[in-house]
Amino acid sequence: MPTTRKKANAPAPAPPSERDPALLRRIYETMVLTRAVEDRMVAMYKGGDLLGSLYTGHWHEAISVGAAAALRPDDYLAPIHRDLGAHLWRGMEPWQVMASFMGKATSPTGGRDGTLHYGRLDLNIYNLPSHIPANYPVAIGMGFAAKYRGEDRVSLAFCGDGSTSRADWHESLNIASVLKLPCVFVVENNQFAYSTPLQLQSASENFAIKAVAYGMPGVKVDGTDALAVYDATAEAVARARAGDGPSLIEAVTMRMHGHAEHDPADYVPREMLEEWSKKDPVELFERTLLEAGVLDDAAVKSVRGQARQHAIDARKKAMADPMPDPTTVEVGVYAD
Amino acid sequence: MPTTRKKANAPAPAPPSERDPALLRRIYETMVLTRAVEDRMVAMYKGGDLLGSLYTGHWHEAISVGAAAALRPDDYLAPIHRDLGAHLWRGMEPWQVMASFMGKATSPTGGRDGTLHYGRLDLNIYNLPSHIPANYPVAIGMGFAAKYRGEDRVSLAFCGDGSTSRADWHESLNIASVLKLPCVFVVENNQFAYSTPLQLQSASENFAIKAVAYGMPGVKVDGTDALAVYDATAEAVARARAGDGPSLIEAVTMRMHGHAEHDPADYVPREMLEEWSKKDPVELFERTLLEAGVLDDAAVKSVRGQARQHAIDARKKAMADPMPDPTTVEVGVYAD
Amino acid sequence: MPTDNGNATYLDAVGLALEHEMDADPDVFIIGEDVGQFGGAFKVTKGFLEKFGARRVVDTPIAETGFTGLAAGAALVGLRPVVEFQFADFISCAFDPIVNVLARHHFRTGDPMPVTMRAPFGARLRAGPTHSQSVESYFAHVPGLKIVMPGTPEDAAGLLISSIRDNNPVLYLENKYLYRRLRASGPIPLEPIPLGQAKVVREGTDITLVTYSAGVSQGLEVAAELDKEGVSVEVVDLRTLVPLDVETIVASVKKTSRAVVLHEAALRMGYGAEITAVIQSECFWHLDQPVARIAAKNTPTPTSPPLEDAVVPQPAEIAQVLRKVATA
Amino acid sequence: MPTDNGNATYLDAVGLALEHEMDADPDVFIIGEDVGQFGGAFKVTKGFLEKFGARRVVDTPIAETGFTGLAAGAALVGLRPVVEFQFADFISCAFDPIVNVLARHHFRTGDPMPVTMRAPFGARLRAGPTHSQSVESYFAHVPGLKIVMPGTPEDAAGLLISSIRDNNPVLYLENKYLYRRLRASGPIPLEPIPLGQAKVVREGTDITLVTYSAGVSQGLEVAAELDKEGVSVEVVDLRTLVPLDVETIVASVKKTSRAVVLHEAALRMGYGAEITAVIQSECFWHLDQPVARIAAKNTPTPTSPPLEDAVVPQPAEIAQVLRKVATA
Ligand SMILES: Cc1ncc(C[n+]2csc(CCOP(=O)(O)OP(=O)(O)O)c2C)c(N)n1
Ligand SMILES: Cc1ncc(C[n+]2csc(CCOP(=O)(O)OP(=O)(O)O)c2C)c(N)n1
Ligand SMILES: [Mg+2]
Ligand SMILES: [Mg+2]
Repeated sequence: MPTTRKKANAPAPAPPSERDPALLRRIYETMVLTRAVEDRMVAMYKGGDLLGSLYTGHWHEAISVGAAAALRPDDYLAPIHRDLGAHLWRGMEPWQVMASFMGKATSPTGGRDGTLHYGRLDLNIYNLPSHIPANYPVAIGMGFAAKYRGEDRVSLAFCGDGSTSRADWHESLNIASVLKLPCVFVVENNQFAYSTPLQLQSASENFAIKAVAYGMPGVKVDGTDALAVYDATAEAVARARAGDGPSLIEAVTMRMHGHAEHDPADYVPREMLEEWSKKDPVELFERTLLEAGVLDDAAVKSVRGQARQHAIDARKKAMADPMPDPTTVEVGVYAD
Repeated sequence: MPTTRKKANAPAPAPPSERDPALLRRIYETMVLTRAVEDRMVAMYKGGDLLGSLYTGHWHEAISVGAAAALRPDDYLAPIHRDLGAHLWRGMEPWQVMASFMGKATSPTGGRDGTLHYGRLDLNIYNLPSHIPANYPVAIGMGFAAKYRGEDRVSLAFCGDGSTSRADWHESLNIASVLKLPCVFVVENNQFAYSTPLQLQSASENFAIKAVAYGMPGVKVDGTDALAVYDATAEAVARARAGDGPSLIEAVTMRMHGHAEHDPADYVPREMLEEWSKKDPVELFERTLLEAGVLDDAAVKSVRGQARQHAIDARKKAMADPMPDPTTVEVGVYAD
Repeated sequence: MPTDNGNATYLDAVGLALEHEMDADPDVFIIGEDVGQFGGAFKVTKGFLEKFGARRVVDTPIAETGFTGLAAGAALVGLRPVVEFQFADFISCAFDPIVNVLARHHFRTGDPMPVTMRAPFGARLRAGPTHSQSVESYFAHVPGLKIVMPGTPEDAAGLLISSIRDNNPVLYLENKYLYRRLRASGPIPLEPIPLGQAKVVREGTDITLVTYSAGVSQGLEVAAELDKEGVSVEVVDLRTLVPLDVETIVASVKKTSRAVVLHEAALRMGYGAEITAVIQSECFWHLDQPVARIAAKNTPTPTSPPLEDAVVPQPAEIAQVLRKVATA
Repeated sequence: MPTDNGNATYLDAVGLALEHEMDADPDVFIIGEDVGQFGGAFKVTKGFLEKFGARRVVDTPIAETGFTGLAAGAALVGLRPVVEFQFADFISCAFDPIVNVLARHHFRTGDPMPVTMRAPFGARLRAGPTHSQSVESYFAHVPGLKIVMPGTPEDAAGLLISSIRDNNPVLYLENKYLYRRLRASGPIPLEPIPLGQAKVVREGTDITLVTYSAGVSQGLEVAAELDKEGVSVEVVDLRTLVPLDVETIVASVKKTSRAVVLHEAALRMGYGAEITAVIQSECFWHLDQPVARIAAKNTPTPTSPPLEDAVVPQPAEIAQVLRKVATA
């Protein structure tokens, strides 16, 4: 199986101590902020601040931040509803995300769309519709444009395990590989698709191995390990930039909350949650950096404190922001 | 790569001399008839007898007949535009096929549909629309019904190499494998999809290997060898009947005519056609049976003669048949 | 399982009818995403897995094209699939098999195609542009499909029973805003209600309101208000869009001489266009005023409350249009 | 490459306009099945690969969902993709991205989405139920999409240029029956023709025929015949269905007081429904007769000539309806 072979051949990853501490710090800070903002939004959901339901990415932080960190700011990103971390890495403001879940005029869509639909093209991020994984064909199109223009930009698309069953996923990987597009496809395997467990979703050995059907490399990594995700993405990105075509990455984690906050998820075996609760990506990375001496307890304390305060301030602003003006709702159905 | 491994482990196929001569004879006769009918229809196309274009299956005879022969009459079949042989094996009358290409009232659809759309459900054959491979989801549905009812019927679907790029193909193989449906998927790799060569269609090593993405066995066979196709299909059918789920078979051949008769196919390298012209599946199988003593020259002569006459008589009848009555065209849009 | 306590919701009614048909016919099964253990996104099939087992309550991968085509194949060989789309918005992913496989097959071949497609649709839940669509107009042009859109719990049950027993592909659209807001008065009769029969749900003399789905309860409330002003509104609930009960519409409009069509879908090429075209052709000489259409604005459905409320028809607008046309 | 010899066909006109825009703007590219070496199923892009290279003339695998979404992504970051569907029937496989990605994106985000989708559609070629569809009604309800359906070689060129330059997703539907049957009189002006402007292609006084695409030449022929009988028909060519040029339609109908709508698509929820609804609402007090709709029967398009001819509108039927409405 190419995927295991591939992993076997891969060089041992550089120890944290030998990596750029500024980068490690920024990855850590973004993961902490992601967690703080989502925890705050869960409270807001329970408190009735939000319009509809809330999708969170608990235990996806190492994937969304680790992968985004391996890209350049001008690379294209097509995240999903678990990837707040990738948005924050790119500079999305937490209050904008909250404003989106509240339908405020200040949300990136001005309240026309809402909830998880807040991607900002000015940050080279695609704002996806509900249909999954509609961001896949769009992502290969952004990669196509980069290649068309002779730029060395790369396009990275996330999706979930369940999304691999769909038309968009298959047709996108096939086209991208045939046209050798500079794309990276990341499957966030969090064990469930809404209530559907893996064995009702796919009969393949894993998701990485599906790369064989498209003649591209596929690799499976620990999605709770930010550096493992970073390294796998960096390798795939280098390949894409060099003009060698797309790669598939399966990052394995667990969906620790319901599909969305309205979902008690009692279909998830309790033992499974207990097992995975020991693998909190934020804590794991924090420990790694403490052990590597990149962080000390004081630094951890201040990062966590700042993140908490940032989330509180973001809520204040979002709450205070106005709702949109309905009189212009018919404007802008068509572009000039 | 599982597919080669699989072939390596497979037992050596039984020599023709050790097989049921009646079965071999019937396969041969059906392949010869298929060729005779299609050659006749090519003449009809050139002579202006037909309504639109004509799709033929030259060099697909060993696949369509070999695979169909490995099924029971009550197994479900979902053929495509290269599979006249499968229809004839099931008992479709050549004149009905000609009537379909002429829009006659006597075609299986009464002239409502035409050309290649002549499948008869009374022969457990699905009549597909133009969209490829729309027969794939339908085929898994027929397999689903068999399993639902506890019957040991199998459902077999054909498609071309180009059809593997589409939504229907991916979603069908994935669902069939997850639900362990009694299905056999046959990809007729004839090197082209209309004008599109393989390397612009898929970047995978071959088509059989795509089975890995669905966790099902995949095998690649010589599509010009009727017995190789028969054996691979028989193995897949046995697996499906036993409740062990679907399999994928790639049968390699060449599209010796244009996509349809209107297409001069000057995009096909001449050398390629010359190479493949040496691998006429009908002649190859004829030689095999002569060498095995299953046939002698007299038998060959009479089989070929009868097929020729059958095609001539079929044309006579189809030509003489009436066009449909337009007065009832609005009847039957809805079933009672 | 849903139980009929005498005031079942619209949601309960759908579940009760589905259970009834699965009890009655072993060839009926339900297939879709998360319909099993989870009981469906809106809980219509809650308890079905326990009662009927995984053979007849089939969870699928996320593959709308694939499982809709699967249903077609199963129906062709004698089963009666009921397909659940998690949200009607996602039926777009099955547009191809619905239009080219399910809808055309009987005309092409004479084979029956008994597939019922259930989909929760509609706005007013702040769910935004890709979770709030009214999808009937995507399909109403397609020959071979039937389209059913109940506006009451009683009709939801009776029409689902008929849809499942019908030998054609039926698009059965459930207004998810009504799911827990509408309740039956009394036990739900689990009897088939024939497809293609509209119903005069309120008699009136001044003007005819032709509507369906959520428009029915909405229209009845407004009609009651207008009655106090002395405007007598007759409300016609189409119940089935295809086939369309032209007779009932025409009879009402010939009586009142004025007509307004109401739906939640966007105006342009909403089904109101077809209804209006039919009325003006069949009742031209009886009409005292042009037929008016009340519909959502020609925009996607926005998420934010003030925006969504500005796009989707509100009672005040409905009352105003009815008043204007009735008294002009 | 197509050359303008002074009597270019409808097909040549499409190719000339596409080449013109690819010459003018390096961000314009064509993508689809067999558009390269083969030059497309109908040969619209014959010679394009040689002239523009594989970078801008992109052959794709058979994957309508995928390459339509690809076009959306490329457009979002500044390119101007022209997507070719081999037959309009296959656009059903891209319905989801067209409706949920391309059409809604600008309203949701404010980003432009300049994608032109070319598709050969229509009947009368004995191609049967899944190779002859008129697809405009599948999309006309969808906010955010423009729909262009030229009826002459000149319009085919000018409207394609405008479609490619438009910052919105445009569905540009080519009537394949006209490809080699219609010829321009004189060289084709390669100038943009604004979208959303209908054109009175024949002046008349007794009745207005509102039509588009193949209905234009068909209608003009019939109008010429009726003229001999003393029936003066004004023919309005919509050219663009969305946005709809209501003014031109209304002005004509107010002048003639009678209107007939003609299209090749099936009657129920054909675009004639919307046009009829608009006319009866805008011109109610001017109408001497109800608006009549001439359209295909509500069946799939059959293959066999006698059946297809019975389903698709024929000149005799068109003449008869115009005569009846004009003289009633
Ligand atoms: C085409 C389509 N079908 C169904 C849905 C409803 N839906 C939303 S998310 C989801 C599960 C997605 O699972 P997965 O891809 O694993 O992502 P996860 O939510 O687990 O991160 C489903 C079924 C959808 N959004 N789009
Ligand atoms: C969804 C869809 N897109 C495009 C077409 C047009 N088309 C018909 S056959 C064909 C090529 C099919 O190639 P392949 O699957 O290899 O089968 P082959 O004809 O080579 O046997 C194409 C593109 C179609 N029928 N359906
Ligand atoms: Mg998941
Ligand atoms: Mg092929």
